[in-house]
Amino acid sequence: MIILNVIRVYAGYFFLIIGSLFLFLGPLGILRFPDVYNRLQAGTKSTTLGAISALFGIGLLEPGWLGKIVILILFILLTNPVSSHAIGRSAYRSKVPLCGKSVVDKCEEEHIYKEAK
Amino acid sequence: MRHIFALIVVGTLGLGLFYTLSHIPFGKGLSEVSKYYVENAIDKNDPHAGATNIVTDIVVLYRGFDTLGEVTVLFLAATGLSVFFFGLKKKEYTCEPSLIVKRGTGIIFPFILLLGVYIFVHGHLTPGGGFPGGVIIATGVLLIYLCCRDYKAPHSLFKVIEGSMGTLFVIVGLIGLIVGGSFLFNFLGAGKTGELVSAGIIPILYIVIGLKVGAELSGLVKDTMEDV
Amino acid sequence: MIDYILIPLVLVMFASAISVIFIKDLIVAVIVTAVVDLITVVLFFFLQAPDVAITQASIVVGLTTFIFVVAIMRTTRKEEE
Amino acid sequence: MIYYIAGGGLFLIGLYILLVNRNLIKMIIGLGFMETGVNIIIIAFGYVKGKTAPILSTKELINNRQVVDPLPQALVLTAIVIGVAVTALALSMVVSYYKKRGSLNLSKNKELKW
Repeated sequence: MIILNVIRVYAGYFFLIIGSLFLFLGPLGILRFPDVYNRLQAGTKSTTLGAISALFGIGLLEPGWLGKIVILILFILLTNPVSSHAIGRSAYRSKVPLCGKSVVDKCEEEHIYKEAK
Repeated sequence: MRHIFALIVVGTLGLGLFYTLSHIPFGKGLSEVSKYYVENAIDKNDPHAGATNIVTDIVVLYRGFDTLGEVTVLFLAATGLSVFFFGLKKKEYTCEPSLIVKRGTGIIFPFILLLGVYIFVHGHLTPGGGFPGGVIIATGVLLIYLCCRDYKAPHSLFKVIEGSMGTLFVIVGLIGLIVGGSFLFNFLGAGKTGELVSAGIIPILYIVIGLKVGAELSGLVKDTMEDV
Repeated sequence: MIDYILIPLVLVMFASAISVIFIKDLIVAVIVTAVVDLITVVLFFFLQAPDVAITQASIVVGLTTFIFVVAIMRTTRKEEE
Repeated sequence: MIYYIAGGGLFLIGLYILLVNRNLIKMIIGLGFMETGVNIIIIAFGYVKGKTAPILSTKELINNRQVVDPLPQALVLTAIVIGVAVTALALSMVVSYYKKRGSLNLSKNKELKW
């Protein structure tokens, strides 16, 4: 029983470290990447994973909070991709240019936003 | 020239502020009035007490008349805003929102309403109250407006809720005047501390305030987002 | 002890507030204002006032920003000299 | 102590924005900063070191009553709501002014000078 508790605590610390690492890498990507779409990628994906694993680590350290934390994780999974999708779509519709090194533009290829360009 | 003048004014005022604030001790004891509030917070014999949250106790019971005036000021501001915005054309949107945003909003919207209602129903037990709850409900209505261009909010329903809730506030106060001798008297008693149905008229008044503020600000959102 | 942790937060708040003077795009200025108000929410929370923090977070950061954005939509976005 | 500095500094920055800028929306932003700074100072007056928030949720708190001052929090709760009402009304007046003049810049209005 004690060994199970020790494993739980160390797994909690591990998830916390993973979460804070990804939360650190997200703003770094926002600083380093060239245009809006790449920055959106860095800002959304890394913060989603970072927040989820940090919350899960806290839930492992304090097992009483695990129910609430599952609800929080579901909420983040629901809202974060939707909002970043809305930002990226509106940026494309308002003709924010892609960076010069981009090789593919699927939206233009499939003529989805033909009138926007 | 203007910058130099502004810097002189701000610097003088800053020195005065620094001098004054350095003479006020930080983190010392309570004032006399607050001692009365804190010591009589959960007291079975005092009709003015009962809520676990002392701030709610002060806002709704000790200063209930002030809260009535506050609600009135918010109502006047919303009315003034809709008067000034009347007849202005809004911008034409060129595209429809995508499917993902629409479905996501459809899933999220009931939970936003639930959160708002939770915040103002539990106002006497946990932090929160009528005003944040009402604003969160209005935020849900705003989300619906952002994702559906053709949505028309039921404006007459908002008006009916707002007016009837305002009347109900005054009626609760008048019942207190008849029963206990003062406006907004807590005629239901303190009840058992820590339960949902306790603290007398505080939950009733916070539900009234929350619905009124929510309907008011939803009407404001409707006025600003639609062609009037 | 907690006061020293708050010093960088307060410095960020002052920098954002001062940068409102130099920003010419009014939408960006409003977003920076929301950042300043969000930092004050943290200050209220550390001052043991959760009631005020929740009210500030919902009313000032949410509603006021919305009203500012609507007003800028009805007027101009750029600040002219 | 950092709270006094934060509140006072925010008040002074808001006053500076109000004095320097001639754009109406930025002036209203400065007004909001002044209001928020004053709120922080008032809340900081009621803070007592080592005590918790004024919510009597546990048995220990009900017996001891070791809480911070609840009165400034109640006052600031009112002030925030009034502040958003003032801001909304001022912005609607700005929109009305823009409809009449076609500019947000206050120094382009020559009729106020004498």
